[in-house]
Amino acid sequence: MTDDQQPAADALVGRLELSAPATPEIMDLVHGMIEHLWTTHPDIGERDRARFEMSVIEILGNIVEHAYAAEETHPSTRRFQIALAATEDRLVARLADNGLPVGLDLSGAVMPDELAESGRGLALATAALDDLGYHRVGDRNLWDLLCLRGSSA
Amino acid sequence: MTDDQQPAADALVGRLELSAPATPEIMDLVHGMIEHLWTTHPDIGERDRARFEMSVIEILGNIVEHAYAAEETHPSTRRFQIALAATEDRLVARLADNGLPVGLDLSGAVMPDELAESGRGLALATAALDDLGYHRVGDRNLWDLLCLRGSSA
Amino acid sequence: MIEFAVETRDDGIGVVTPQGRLNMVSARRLKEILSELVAGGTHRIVVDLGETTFLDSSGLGALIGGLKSARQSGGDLRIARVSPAVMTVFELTNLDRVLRARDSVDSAFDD
Amino acid sequence: MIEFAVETRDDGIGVVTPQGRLNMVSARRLKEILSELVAGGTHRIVVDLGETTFLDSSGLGALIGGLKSARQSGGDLRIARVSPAVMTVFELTNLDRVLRARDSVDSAFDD
Ligand SMILES: Nc1ncnc2c1ncn2[C@@H]1O[C@H](COP(=O)(O)OP(=O)(O)O)[C@@H](O)[C@H]1O
Ligand SMILES: Nc1ncnc2c1ncn2[C@@H]1O[C@H](COP(=O)(O)OP(=O)(O)O)[C@@H](O)[C@H]1O
Repeated sequence: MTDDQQPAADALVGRLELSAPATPEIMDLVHGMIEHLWTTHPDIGERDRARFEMSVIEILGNIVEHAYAAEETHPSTRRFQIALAATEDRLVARLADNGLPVGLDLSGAVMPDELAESGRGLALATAALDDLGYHRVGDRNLWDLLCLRGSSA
Repeated sequence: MTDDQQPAADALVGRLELSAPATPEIMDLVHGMIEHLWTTHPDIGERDRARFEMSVIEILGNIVEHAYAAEETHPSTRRFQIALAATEDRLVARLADNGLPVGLDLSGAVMPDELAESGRGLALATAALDDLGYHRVGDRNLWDLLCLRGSSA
Repeated sequence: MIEFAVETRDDGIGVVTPQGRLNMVSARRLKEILSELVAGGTHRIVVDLGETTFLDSSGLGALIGGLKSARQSGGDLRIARVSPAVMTVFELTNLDRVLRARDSVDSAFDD
Repeated sequence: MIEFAVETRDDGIGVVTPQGRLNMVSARRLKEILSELVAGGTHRIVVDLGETTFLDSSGLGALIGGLKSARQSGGDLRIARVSPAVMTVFELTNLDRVLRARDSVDSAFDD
């Protein structure tokens, strides 16, 4: 984990922020946001694009699938926020949701058995990112994703 | 103008909200948000879709083109917010920007000469919507767009 | 996202097909394409709107600009295959009379 | 947005081509398509990833699910035409060994 006191994604110039219902259907719109980021930053390399997009979608997919499962809230009140930004040396995303606190040890995210059909999301995001941070702040979960551009992660 | 004390777009359940730089390139992402609204509300009629999407894009286009023209802010600090929502009887949008106050009389928005190449945006949005409201609140412009579903506007 | 297919037919008529959304960004490109056609001697132009999924006032402006320069050169600009959604925009601006929608590209210059 | 092209060739091999993004939503449909193919007697399947612009862990899960049921029926599932972006996901999960990428659909069952 690096923690270098850089501003979070939701404080960066040029950031894109979306707030929307936490539903599977929203995925395509978030892919569209990421595509917009590539349009406005044509110099970002293909590997950085691939690992950033995949990690964002994994973390969002987990929110949609797991953050509300045991809760008794009405689906219409389940919302998430996402902020995305690119700077000269990094790609950052912050995802926030109003779901249950997550009792996970991220450092323990390991790839499951080769023939497992699920359970790879967090391990994949951890392997692809330079840093994945999780914090519970108030009644919200915050996920901070960092790709250092051109790093070997 | 109707003013029926319904909640604004940014207070409705299921709303989509985006905050982003006010640039021409952002248009496609807003089209994508509107498309997402149609995906999640397949029962909205074609004419309502057409007049709502066109009006949102006109008002956003004006923000991008006119709200900052005379100002000395750096382009990177020019941001807008958009909230979109559909209910059983209406489509609503609220756009907000940090540009200059607009000195416009919306009721005076009339179609220009047939062969004019510009100047139709506000008249078109006014004709297509059931209500278009403008307010200056603090240092922001707020535009409230209303389509009553199935109305003859 | 938009693409423009541009073709000059044997009878000298230019056919421009905007594929996607005609908004503020893409209207600029349509305006350039129409100017270049007219400047290059193609004075009769059909804009095939059959693959245009969205049109706003800047798209209308580009069409009117093309219409004027085509007419100034003794030609004309016609539109064809307009979808109901796009037709709404012509009707709301009363431009359905200035730019009458034709059913097909082939018949657009029949009258 | 995604489309799936599904085809059973003369030699009995099923070819599934996901066109677009394989994420949480579309992976469910891929899983169903693969199950139906195997249930219908097609035990050798090539998934042509040449038009797949995105893949995540749920897409991987659907492929592994298809691989297992194909093998249980005495067949196999192979992947072909993997782009560099999608290859990254196989490498990060070490699944590039379980699902070795083939250069073409036609040669996917040559060995
Ligand atoms: N946002 C979240 N909220 C609650 N639980 C989570 C969240 N993300 C992951 N988890 C838990 O961690 C487990 C592993 O997640 P992951 O590696 O993404 O695989 P999968 O989603 O396929 O199960 C999940 O099954 C879930 O129990
Ligand atoms: N958001 C805005 N901020 C400042 N001025 C505006 C705004 N929207 C419209 N205007 C003014 O109103 C005029 C008419 O706008 P419109 O009808 O949309 O046509 P056009 O944008 O083609 O000029 C603009 O030229 C501009 O001077």
